[in-house]
Amino acid sequence: MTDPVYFIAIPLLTAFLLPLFGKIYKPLIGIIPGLVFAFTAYISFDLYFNLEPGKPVIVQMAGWAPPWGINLVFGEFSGLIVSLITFLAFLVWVYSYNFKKVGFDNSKKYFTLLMLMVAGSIGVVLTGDIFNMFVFLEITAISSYGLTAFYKGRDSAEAAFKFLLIGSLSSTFILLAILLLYKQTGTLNMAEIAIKSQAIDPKIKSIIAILFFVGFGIEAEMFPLNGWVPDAYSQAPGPVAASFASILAKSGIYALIRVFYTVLDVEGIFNLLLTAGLLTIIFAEFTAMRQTRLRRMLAYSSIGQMGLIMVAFSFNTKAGVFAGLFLMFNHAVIKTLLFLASGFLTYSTKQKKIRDLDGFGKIMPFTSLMFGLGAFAIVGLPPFSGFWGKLNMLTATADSNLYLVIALILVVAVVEIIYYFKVIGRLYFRERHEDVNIQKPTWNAVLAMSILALVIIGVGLYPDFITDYLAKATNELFDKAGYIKHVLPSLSLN
Amino acid sequence: MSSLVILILIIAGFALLSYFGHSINKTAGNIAVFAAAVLIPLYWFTRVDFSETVSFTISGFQMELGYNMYGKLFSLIVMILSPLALIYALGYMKDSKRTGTFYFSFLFSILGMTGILMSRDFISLFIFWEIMTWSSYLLVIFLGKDVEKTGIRYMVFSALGAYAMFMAIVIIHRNTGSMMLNDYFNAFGNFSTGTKFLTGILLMFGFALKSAVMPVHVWAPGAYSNTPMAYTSVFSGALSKMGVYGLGFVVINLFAHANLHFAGTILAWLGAVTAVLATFSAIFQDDAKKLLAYSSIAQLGYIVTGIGIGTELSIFAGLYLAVLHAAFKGVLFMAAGAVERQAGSTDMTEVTGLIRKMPLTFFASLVAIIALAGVPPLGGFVGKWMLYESLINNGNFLMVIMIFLSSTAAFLYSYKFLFGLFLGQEEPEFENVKEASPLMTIPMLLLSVFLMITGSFPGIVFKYIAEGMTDLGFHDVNWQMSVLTNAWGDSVNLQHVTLSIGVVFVVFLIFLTWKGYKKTYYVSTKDISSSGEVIKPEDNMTYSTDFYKPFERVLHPILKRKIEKYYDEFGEGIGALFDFMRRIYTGNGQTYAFYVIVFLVILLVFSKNIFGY
Amino acid sequence: MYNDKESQKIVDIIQNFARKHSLFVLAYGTGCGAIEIPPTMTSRYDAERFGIRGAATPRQADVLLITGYLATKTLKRVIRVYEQMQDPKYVMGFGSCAINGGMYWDSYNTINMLDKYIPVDVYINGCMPRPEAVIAGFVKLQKLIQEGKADGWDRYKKNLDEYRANQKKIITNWVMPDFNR
Amino acid sequence: MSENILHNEQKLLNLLEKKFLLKESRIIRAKRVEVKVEPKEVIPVLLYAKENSGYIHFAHMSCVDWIEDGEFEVVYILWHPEEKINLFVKTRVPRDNGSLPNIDFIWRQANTYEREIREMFGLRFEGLEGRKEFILEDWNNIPPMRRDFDTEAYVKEVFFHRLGREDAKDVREKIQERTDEELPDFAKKYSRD
Amino acid sequence: MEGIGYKILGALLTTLLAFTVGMFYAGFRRKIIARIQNRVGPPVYQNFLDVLKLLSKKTSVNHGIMQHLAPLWLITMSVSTLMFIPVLKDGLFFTNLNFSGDLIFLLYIMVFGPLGMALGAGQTGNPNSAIGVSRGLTQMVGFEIPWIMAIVALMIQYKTTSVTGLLDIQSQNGTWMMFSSPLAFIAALLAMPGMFRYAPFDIVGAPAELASGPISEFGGKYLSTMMTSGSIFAFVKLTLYVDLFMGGASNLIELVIKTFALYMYPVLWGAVSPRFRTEQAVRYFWGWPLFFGFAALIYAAF
Repeated sequence: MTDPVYFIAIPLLTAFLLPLFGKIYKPLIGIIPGLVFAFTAYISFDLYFNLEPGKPVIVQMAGWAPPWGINLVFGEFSGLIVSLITFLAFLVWVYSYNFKKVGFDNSKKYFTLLMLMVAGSIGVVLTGDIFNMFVFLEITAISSYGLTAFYKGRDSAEAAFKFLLIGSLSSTFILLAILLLYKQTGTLNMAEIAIKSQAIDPKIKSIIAILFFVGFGIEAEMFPLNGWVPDAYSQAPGPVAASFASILAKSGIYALIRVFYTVLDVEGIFNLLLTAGLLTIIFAEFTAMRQTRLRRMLAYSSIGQMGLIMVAFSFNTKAGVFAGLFLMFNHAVIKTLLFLASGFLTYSTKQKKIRDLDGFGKIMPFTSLMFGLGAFAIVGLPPFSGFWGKLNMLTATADSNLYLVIALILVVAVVEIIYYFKVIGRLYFRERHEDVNIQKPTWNAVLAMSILALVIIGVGLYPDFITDYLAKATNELFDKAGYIKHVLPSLSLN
Repeated sequence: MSSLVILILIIAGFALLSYFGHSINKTAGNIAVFAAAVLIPLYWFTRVDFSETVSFTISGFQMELGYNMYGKLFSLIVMILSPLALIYALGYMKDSKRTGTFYFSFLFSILGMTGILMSRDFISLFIFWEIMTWSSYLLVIFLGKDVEKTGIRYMVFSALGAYAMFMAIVIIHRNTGSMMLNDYFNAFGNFSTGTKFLTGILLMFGFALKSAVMPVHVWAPGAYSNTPMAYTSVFSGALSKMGVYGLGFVVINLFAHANLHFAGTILAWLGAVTAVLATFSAIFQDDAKKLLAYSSIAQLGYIVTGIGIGTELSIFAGLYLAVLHAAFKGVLFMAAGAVERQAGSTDMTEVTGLIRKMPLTFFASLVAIIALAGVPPLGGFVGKWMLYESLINNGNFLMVIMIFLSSTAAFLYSYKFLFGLFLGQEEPEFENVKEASPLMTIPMLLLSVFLMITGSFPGIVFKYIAEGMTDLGFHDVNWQMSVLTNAWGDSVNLQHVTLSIGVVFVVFLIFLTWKGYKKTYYVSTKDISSSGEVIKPEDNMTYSTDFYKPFERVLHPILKRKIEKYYDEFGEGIGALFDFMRRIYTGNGQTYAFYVIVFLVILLVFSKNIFGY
Repeated sequence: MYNDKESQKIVDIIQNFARKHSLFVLAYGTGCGAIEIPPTMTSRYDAERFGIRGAATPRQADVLLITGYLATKTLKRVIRVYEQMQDPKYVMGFGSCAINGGMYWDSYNTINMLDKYIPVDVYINGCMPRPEAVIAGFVKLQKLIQEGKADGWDRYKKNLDEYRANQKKIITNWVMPDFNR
Repeated sequence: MSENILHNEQKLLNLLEKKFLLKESRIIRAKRVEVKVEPKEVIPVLLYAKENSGYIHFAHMSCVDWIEDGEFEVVYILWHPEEKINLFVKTRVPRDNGSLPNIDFIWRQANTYEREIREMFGLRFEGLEGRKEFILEDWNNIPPMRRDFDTEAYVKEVFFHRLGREDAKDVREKIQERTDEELPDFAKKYSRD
Repeated sequence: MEGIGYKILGALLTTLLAFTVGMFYAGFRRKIIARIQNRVGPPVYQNFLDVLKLLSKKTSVNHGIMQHLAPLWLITMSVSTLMFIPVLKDGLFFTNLNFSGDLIFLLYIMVFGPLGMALGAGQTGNPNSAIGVSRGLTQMVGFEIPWIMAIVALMIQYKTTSVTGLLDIQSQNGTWMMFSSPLAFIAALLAMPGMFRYAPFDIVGAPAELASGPISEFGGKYLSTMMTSGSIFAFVKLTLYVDLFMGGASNLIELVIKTFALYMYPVLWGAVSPRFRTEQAVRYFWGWPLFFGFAALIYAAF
């Protein structure tokens, strides 16, 4: 069995060594990250599929046993997310391997930052130590700032600055919360905190919860903390935006879930999450409808999806978590596809406006088809995977007796349909403008998008490909005692 | 493998085959389409086992496919109309671009409809419903720029309907723990009143929307008239019937059997109002396609009324009208398409006098219009008769009056359609117009023959309807081949009618033709008595603008309030609201940071309320 | 039997009886004679008692009344109307203008002899003829019909070339639908 | 007729004389003013009369064929509805190839008169639109209102004549015979002089 | 099948009767209007002469097949409708095919003719015809509504939808519908002049405006067929009214008296009326007649 520590160690290491490899032989800059991502993906899948039910793989760093040492927990829940992240990271690499043609030159920087971000995200997901989680989150965040500012333009810098501003607030809050937590419990190990948190004064616990909520909420694109998102998504390169949606946001929501489901025991937070999630959905989707730029529209749509995921997780039921995981999977896959496709669609247009895309269906048939497919999937039309996510989500909502929430989600879905189908209408059923020069997708981009599309259609036609894993992950998340037992065999929940 | 699954796979396969065939070259694609048009119904009629069921579990939801007789009735519509429309499309779309997309969407919408009718659970019903919706959406926006608004409107309203159903479905799942239709029907009686209404009304809304009932009909005129006519015949003829199909089992299986008749009554009223107002709108259209679109809405209004009343005869009438409507509206949309293709326009103020240029199309339209108007001795009369009698027997006198007003006013637009396109003066502009190709005329003529036969022998349709109604809980429905009987025992013998009309007609035809045969001259339509003025060939004297102006003046108080306007205003209001919301994202980093802080402070301040310590 | 001469005669008598007692009149109201038609039809003179009633269009009419002078421009329309009428059809010319041009005899745009252009069965003289004269004209026409002498329509067909030549002398730009003989 | 009575007429005349180069101008009698202008002055004069002097009503327009002078005289008659004055604007153009400006942008109804004059006299109006054929159909002789058009010859040639009125006198001769006669009393009452 | 011969004979006789009576009624109408206008008027048999004359026209003109068929639709409609209306309550010849007669059916078959006629008129290309058709159809929407209200009121009140059934009920009760359902009768009566298209509802033909409207281009044999059909149809309408509201008739004399009395009502109204405009006509029908129709329906239903 492979050691999960490689997930973090190898990308981190390679990230810093990449300039060196570049010095040796230039194409290595493109190839090495691919190898790393492929390797991480391989080992994550290897680990995940060989996981014994109910028995997470636990690694103790530097030989210290928890609660004193830092540990990594590769369970059914975290394993699933890590597999997803590594898989998508690999696809992002496939997409951007040939990036000179895609239009950005500074490959060293790009791959270094990307690998750092992936490593950080994996770290966030795997770690069993709350301070460690903070550290990884910082790695992720800082590399994201860099990626946002990648184009070095004025707008990119501004976006990155906004991201930095808000991100640092996030870090502050999380750090503050961790400090408070440490003060109260005297430990940083999540399992131990989970045991001890019941004893914390509810007032302080609530403050900790709020600080965590706001801190992780920023990463998870929660309303009204998501001001950075549209700018960052629209200014970053296409594959980066894709990885933001699929990797960064996922690690944020993972942290949120992990903290509130496992570590802290605060009931009220779920209502808060529900409210915040609903507000996120409403504001994001309605704002998305009035956008004129494709990327910004996708960004807001992404926020909306994150809101939906939050709502799903806020039910605190197995069905809800299952639906939330399904939605996470959908969002990661489909949004990645949409961002990747939009990368080529908006490649040549300066303004990146939606109206510049008139008639692209004829000149860029594959990319447009992929975009259309992604749009169909994300609004939840069968037979694509988005439908099953929505179905599970709504049944979970109904099981929680929240009929009004169903109505709201569906109304918002109508709004989603409006803006996505407007784009499709433009792509396929308008005459194209004169003098558009287009960038045909490179073969590797086609490959990446095709794989994503196949996943979408495959899951859409037969969702049972993934439902088992999702169900297992759900069970694991709810099995708090099991988590503690595995991480800290010595202790047990009273 | 089950024949049902094979049927689905065949249709999907043909859809892909047509798409890729057309991307190779036109002939290959057309052969694939033709094969689809022949083989799909062939398979359906010969190989499909209607007693078969397939069940499987996906994602924890049990699903089941299988025909019942009620679904089979509607499948019959789909399986007869769609192939004819496909064959028609081969002629109609001959010179179009992107035919691959067209046939792909076309066949996928057939797949959707076929799937809906064999679904026994809500999940597969919804899946197929959505497939049908998006494939038809692709066809609605097929013609491009001008129809973008129509397309969005169609999609939005379809989505509203579909999501209403979706909501009902999840609520049903929450209450029964099952997605099967039958479980729902059986459990319905045990639901709390709120759940009963919520699920029932939501389902009804979803289905009613597809059948274009009044307040939510606004998607229909644009969608029907802007879609390529080859598809509109299916769109209006078969696809809208999916709503009727759903309404049938919701209204009858749920409400009527739970003794909640008023839901059906409300639906029937909505249907009647739809019929009247849509008819009025149809009268004043200048575009033949728009006219037919509104007429479709009106006709669906009759059907919905019939279903909504919920008596044996009224449902029978509703279902019969559903079948007939598919046939005659199929013909009419095809005819409009043929005119559009051959003469270049369907604007009734421009196109005139095509009767001698396109006699077959005219004949088919004439038959269809007579059937539509419900004039004996063609099939439409049978449906109208049953509908009236059922309403009268039921004592719904106001509804009778509304339906009658609607169908009397329907003569106005029926006539306008024929007059506007085919009659009137023959213009030099249309001198070179030719009859449409046989690929287009043969489907029309086949359907019109069907309409003529049903005038005397409606029993051939009754048979399937009576079978289908057993699934709605009406066993032993009485029907005869050509005698109509109402609940009070009054009857009409259609054979007598046809015979009487036929004999008189033939006798006088012979007399009129034989009398002075050699001295009967044909003159051109420019040779009219116009106070001796010689009409120049380029002068068009046909009266076609503001054709029903006096009637418009009478109806002005009703017509000036357009429901679309309210929707548009609502949409604008929402848009303004969205714009207001958008302002929250100012694009300013400080503001965002400020939001974060404020949010934190608010949470901290209200933490007691949130966490309740 | 229908072709049999004797029976044809009987049929003719019956048909002519019907024709003479049912005259649908198309008044081509040129000139001042048009004003004489209303009194003829209304209660004082009541032409309806002879079975005379107005017809609105030439397709239904039997008698064409030319009630006064004919301008060259109008002649074209009159010919058109006449040719649109169904056989058998009769023409009555009113007043001196129709007979010989009357006071307009030397006008460059008024024809002088109506019967050169279309066959006239009965002329009524006067300037203008009073309703009594009009009715007298109708009675004369009825008599001619019964006798089978009101055969202007037949003459027109037989001598169409001659009529056409006269007509074309005035109507230089001849664009008219064909006349069915 | 005193100055005072013709005050309005004189005022108009003064104005026009000051403003335009008039060939001739006079007050015919009370309420009637006549000016003669060059063809190119027609539009300014009419416009001035309409816009500045209140002659808003275009009463009539006619043409006289002065075959002896080789000229057409076109008369525009305007009407002041408040002061009740008729203004006659006369202009002369050569018979052959003469042309006048089109004035139907000033008064739309002038269009009808112009078309009639164009058809009946063959006088050209610059920029006049509308179908060529107005009253006469298929006319390919010289315009019938020109005095060199011989009506009698035309009629004799084109129309048939019923026998029996060969001795009918020309109406014009009859009128000529009558000119020397004294007017009857009742007619004198309506005479202008 | 033994009665089939009688049936056919009866049908022929009925048609002949309807034709004769209708023609004489039209003649009477002209005579009466003439007398009202202080004229002598044409002889009563004038319409026969008109039809005969039109039939003996030597030539006919049509603009196409629909115009050729137009009079056919009309006469088919008139005669077929006649076949399904009991002219006399019982008896061998004049009961016709009423066993399959049904009011809804009658209402619909009565539209068959005008619609076909309208198609024929449309094909002529004459604008007057099209305007006439437009007016006629509009007016039809106007008068059909109170008329159907009256009929539905009867049907709901007496729980039968066939003419024979209503006749039987009148015989059993010994009273006429015009007394037992006066509101329905008033509504039907107010709608009746529209059906006859006499003044003030002669907006379809409108001689001075439209040059006889839809029939502008019809002459000769076509027009004669139309006149025949018109006279038969007038009889049909009158008989239907008599059957529905005046207890039917058991012999021909009774029938003639009743129908003639009824016929005088639109004729006399027309004789002294100018013409409505189309929208005025529709507004008229949707005014008081509609009110009485509603009243009749409410009376019938409760």
